[in-house]
Amino acid sequence: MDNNNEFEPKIVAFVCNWCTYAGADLTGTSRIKYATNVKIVRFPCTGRIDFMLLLKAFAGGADGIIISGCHPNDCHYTSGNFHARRRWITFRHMLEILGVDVRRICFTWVSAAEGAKWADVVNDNVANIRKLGPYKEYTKVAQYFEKEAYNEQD
Amino acid sequence: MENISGSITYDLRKQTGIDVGRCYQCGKCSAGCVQAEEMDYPPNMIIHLLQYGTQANLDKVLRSKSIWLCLNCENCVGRCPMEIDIPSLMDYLRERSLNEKKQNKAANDIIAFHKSFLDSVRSTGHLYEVGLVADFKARTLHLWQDVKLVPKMLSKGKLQFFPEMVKDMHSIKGIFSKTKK
Amino acid sequence: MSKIGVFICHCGENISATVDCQKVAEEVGKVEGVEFATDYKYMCSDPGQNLIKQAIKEHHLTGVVVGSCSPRMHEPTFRKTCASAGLNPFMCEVANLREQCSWVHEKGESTTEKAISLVKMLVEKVKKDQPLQSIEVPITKKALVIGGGIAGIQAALDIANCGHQVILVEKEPSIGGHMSQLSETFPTLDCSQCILTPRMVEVAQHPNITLYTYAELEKVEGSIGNFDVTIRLKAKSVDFSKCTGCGTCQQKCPQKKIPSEFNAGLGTRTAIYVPFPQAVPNKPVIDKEHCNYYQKGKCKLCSKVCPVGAIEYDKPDEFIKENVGAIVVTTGFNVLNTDFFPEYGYGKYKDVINGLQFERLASASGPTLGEIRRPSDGAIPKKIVFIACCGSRDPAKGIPYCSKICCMYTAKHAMLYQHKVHDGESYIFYMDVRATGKNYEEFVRRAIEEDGVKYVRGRVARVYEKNGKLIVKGADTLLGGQPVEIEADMVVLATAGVSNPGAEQLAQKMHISYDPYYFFSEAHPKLRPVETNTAGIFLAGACQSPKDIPDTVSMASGAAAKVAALFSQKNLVREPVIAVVNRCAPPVFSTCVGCFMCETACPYHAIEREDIKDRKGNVIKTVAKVNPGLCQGCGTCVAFCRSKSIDIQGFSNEEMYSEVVSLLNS
Amino acid sequence: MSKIEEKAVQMLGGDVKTVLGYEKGSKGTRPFFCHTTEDAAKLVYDENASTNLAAYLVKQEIKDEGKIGVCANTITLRAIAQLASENQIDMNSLALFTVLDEGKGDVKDFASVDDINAYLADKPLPDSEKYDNLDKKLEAMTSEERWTFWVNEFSRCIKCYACRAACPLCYCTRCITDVNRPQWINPWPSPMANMEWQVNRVMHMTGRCIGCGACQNACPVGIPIGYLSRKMLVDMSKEFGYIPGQAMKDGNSLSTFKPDDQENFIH
Amino acid sequence: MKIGFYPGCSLKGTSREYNESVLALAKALDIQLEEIDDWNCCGATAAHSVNKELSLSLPARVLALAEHQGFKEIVVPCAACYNRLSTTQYELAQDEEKKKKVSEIIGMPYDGSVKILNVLQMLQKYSLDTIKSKIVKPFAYKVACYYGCLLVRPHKVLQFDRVEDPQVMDSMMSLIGATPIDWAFKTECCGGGFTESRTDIVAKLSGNVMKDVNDRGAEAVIVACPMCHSNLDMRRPEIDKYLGEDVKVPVLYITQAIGLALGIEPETLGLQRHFVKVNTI
Repeated sequence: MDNNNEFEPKIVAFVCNWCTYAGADLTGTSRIKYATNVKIVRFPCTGRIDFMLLLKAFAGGADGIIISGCHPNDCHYTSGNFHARRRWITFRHMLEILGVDVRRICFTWVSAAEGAKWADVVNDNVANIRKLGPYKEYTKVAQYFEKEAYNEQD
Repeated sequence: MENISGSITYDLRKQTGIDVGRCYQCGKCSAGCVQAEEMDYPPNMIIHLLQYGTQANLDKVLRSKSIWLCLNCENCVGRCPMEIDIPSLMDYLRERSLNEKKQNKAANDIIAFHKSFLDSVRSTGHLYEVGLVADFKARTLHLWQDVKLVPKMLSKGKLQFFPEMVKDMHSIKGIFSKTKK
Repeated sequence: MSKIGVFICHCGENISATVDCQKVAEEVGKVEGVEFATDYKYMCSDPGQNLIKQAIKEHHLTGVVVGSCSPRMHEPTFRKTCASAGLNPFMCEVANLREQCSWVHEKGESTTEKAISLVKMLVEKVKKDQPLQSIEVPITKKALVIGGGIAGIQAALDIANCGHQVILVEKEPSIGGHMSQLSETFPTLDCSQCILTPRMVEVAQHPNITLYTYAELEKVEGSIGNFDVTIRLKAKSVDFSKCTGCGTCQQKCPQKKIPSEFNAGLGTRTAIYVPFPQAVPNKPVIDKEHCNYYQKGKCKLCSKVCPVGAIEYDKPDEFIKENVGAIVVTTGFNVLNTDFFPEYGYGKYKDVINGLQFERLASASGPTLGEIRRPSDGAIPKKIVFIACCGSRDPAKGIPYCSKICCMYTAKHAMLYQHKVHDGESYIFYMDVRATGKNYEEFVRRAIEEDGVKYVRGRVARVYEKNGKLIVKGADTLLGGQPVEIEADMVVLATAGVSNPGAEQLAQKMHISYDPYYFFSEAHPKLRPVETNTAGIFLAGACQSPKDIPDTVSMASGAAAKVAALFSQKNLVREPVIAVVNRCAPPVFSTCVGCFMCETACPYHAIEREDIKDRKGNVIKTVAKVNPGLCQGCGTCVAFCRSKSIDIQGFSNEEMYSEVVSLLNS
Repeated sequence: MSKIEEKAVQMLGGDVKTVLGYEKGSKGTRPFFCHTTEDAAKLVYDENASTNLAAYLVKQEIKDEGKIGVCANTITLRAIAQLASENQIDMNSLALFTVLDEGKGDVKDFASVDDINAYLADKPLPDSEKYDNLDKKLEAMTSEERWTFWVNEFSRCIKCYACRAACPLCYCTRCITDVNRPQWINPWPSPMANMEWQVNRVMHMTGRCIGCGACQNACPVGIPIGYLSRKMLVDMSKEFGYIPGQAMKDGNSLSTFKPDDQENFIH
Repeated sequence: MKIGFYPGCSLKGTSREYNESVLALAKALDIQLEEIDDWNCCGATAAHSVNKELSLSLPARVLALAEHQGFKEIVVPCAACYNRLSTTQYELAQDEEKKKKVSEIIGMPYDGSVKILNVLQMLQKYSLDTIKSKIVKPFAYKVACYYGCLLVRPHKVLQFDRVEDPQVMDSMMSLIGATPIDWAFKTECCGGGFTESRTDIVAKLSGNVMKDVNDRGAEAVIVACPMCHSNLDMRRPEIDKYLGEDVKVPVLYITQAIGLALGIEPETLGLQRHFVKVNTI
């Protein structure tokens, strides 16, 4: 896995505290190994995940994003994941219209019992994003002028 | 050590996709095996020997009668709680036993039959039974076996004297040469 | 300017084996705003916690980040630590360096790198953290127990005896559960009903217990301390206030051939029935599927013969609402249906039965009054074979786990058989004998040594019938896997224990998690075995995994103790992770524009409308307000609010934003 | 006396202080606040009465005037219905009416959002054809091509927020662009910040946009932002099964859900 | 629609009566069978016993031929061939690498799209109802349906009937008026390919099968596999010797049994070729 000349994608995972975060903990307690590229940000619920955070992740140089929460009907908050699902249907369409590469966003459900599934999700994604390569198109636009502006600011 | 490449169990898994470590020795395979009595090691013991992952035990297996007595009737895998594919494992072990020239003497007839069978296919593309039987007898010197059978088969029109050849023998030859070990 | 302390835990070697903890501390130490950074072998240990307390005092820390195991494990621990050193507990964050880093990656640069950025991420979060105050909510001191088996009975009695009200709901017409079906119980062989029925009566008579039989949970709303539950009372077709339980209706009922659930199909019952003689309550209900009147529209014999006119046919199901502070789930288990094993001929051969059926044969209250007679012809089997692990430890056709109870009850079955059929021969095909309870191993040895039960180590391949005998083809792996063939008169399958049908739906109703086999999941496998991940809902008995009576009873008492502990508090202290609508100085008052779309987004109806009035009391504007008692902190409203006027404490926009930014910049 | 004048006079006679409608101006028909019965004669209503009057109705100073009569065109009706469902307009403080067949027909009153929706049921969204060409063009593009297209478009944006000002449904007390903790969107114009602003605007509009195209017409540099809102309006109403341009009762497409929403993209 | 036909070697030799009866039956039920041109041996037990690659390549060639000759489906009466072809198709579908390698070995493209049917599946699919209508002489016998190994196992590959206590043949026999008995050796092995090499084992295993048949008073054994047939029929002397009794129960191919019920001449069905005499009157 540690192939140096290979491109190591940056992937951010937005997960809910009750299912996927617990599931990812289970992956650990079961000692299942996966790639180091994915870093988890913990939310109370997928319903909490603001679409702007996804844009910010890409702008910040993320090559891929994983969004994961409880399976439908299993939401700790009854319906947070249903609201999230609506949001992603809408947002995904928005991005498609704008030509953002939606293949780089992986939506999935991973329950607290699916430690093994989490490992697969991560590894498949890393492999996937590796194929797609770094998300230059986005970061190029993000950095254009932004950087200078930052500097002016401080 | 199961994961160390080069280790026997690892190679087994790599070659056949079968992980003998999964077996917890319930014995259901042997219980249902019609050949278990004939075998020197019933199926569950074959697996158990392999679980050690030692060369000594692997040799025991490769030199055993069992691997040649297995009829591939698939009863074992059909009932195995861990779905360990013993029949394919047996195929692999037989092949390996031949390649390493470790086949059990008692299995000579069986091996001879397989060889004659394949020779027939190699030379005609079909199984030419008369030829097969003749060739088999020649190999094993069981000259008198089934002599009573032959006239009866003739009378029933079950024997066909001239082999029917595959037209494109070239491709058959190709298959044999390319898969030659 | 924030002064943050960073504490990296080695967790013995759990973390330090693959992560260079010292380097992590050094690297994070360089981050601006980090005042103090160190690593230590066991942060959660006493000296570890003192280390944190000291640092807080010496360096006047404004925030703390601990890099250790999952926050789901020790966040509360470390927050308490901070609190005791005078730092607001919610200024403490935990970076998950074990479950989500050291345990899932190989030793190496990239692993340590990841650890560093995870800690940095939380440092950025702490910078944005606000000191928060915990929330206090009143508790309704009344408990709901779902399932009237031995677990439910024990839990209900224990809670009731602490002086709290208990509602016990049972879906069958009587409480008692599987235990009431058992003959004698290992390892002491005392009669199951003799020890159970007194408890059943106690439940029925206890002043603090309200018993609803033939009832099911319909809906659960609210949360710990204040659940609103709806219970469906299935129509019994019999008015219990009138019924005297005289039993005339059952004698007269023309439908007599219905297989009795209580006798596991070996006996029969009528359509209007009491499941068994010792039932509590001892009054009949009508089983509509089999009742002539409900099916064909005529009969009504029972109402004709009922001396008190208690029969009421067209009464619909009722629904009642109850408010409870805690819920104990004790819905029990079931046995795997044996169609999974055509090779054993269950269902094809009458004399191949499962363990529960054998219990009924051996039970004095059973269809044979305790004599072991085979179902086909009532003959006493002279040779009997027990097959262990039938479905257990069998991922291919059954379930991969060990059902735990089979080894013991099979030994008991063989023993009972030998006691009842002195000239009989019994064989047990087994793989391993798991007899790990107190006096269990001794029990099994007794079966072998004193009662002469023959144990054969190996699994049975198939069972077939020939000349009135059941031919059992097995193997003895201790004889090198040689085939063993036994001509038996009866075969008993120790079928696996599985979750109840409908367990999944029930879990979803209560929002508790469950494992792949629909057993309910405990909050922590070792340290929180009777709690679920949903606060206020507890587990006991075989609904969590198959278990024997002693384990079930102790778990039930454990759950009851948890409930009692919860009820012993005046108020419930809750994490202040809730949404808040901002307020600001006039003339704006709040950036909320009052579109109230959040009302529809909120799963808990926690959004209220607040009129902002001027001095004269005229309404200036109406804005949203979150009811802290109802809000559970999912944050759906936050992500939805267009003007970002709602934010959620502990996962605020600023906190999440800076986490993401830091992750990518580091 | 025209039907509309009659109506206005009758209203002003009652509890209505002002009637908001249209009058003939030097350059075509323009909005007109009629306070007296004398002025009522000036009120006209025809196909040129295109201004969206709803924008006035959310202004506090107008609200303070008490009950107001409104002679609304279709787009105004759409806006009012949506605003009412979002608690921004109190239908009871309005005397809402229109004149059928572009001023030639009878006067029709509206008492509730339902009345309006019923009336709008068979009214298509205005000038759809305007977006068709662009739609075809973009549909034909690859994802990458679309990206470049929009980046170029947005690089022209000067962050004047005319789109926001023109939209009858952009009424937040504090727009997300003014939120600085955190600074979701950088204030200075730049391709990314501009795009982020539009993404927010359109996302905030989904399930609410009435497709009036005011944003499009307002943009001084002519970025086809109206296309974005319209495209989302049409596609999402198909996706979630509501009637485009009509107000949803209880919430909008983002604040509600169906348990069986499609999730073929979730693995 | 014409269906490909792969007789396999046995049907051309020792088991030609199976071939004859299959074709006769197909004709009677007007199912168009067309022999795959230039087919070769599937390699049977021998190949996969000693050379994995060979055991995949030989069947692969047959399947590839079928594809090129434009067959969507092929019928394979011999249970052994059926098993080998199916297994090959399954294994190659699992593993792209292997697939490439094999089609390189056989020197023609292989795609694996052909549907493989055994005789029972063919009858089920095309003529369950027609059979019923065409019965002239119900096959009113007590029969033991013998499936053997290769027809039903491994289930994950063949996906045909139930592994334990299968029913397809039984239901077909009852359809033509026979009474299938419930017996214990339906799917036990007859000794398969050992007929020459270890006749002793065949005698024993087939012996156990025939004993149960006999004990339960069946009047005929119904099979769908040439190996089972020759072991139970041709090896009867050895079987009788092993059992120490003369078992007279004849062994019929299912196609023969159905053929008789449809009134096809015994000779056309090749009944005269059996070693154990079949009384059809």
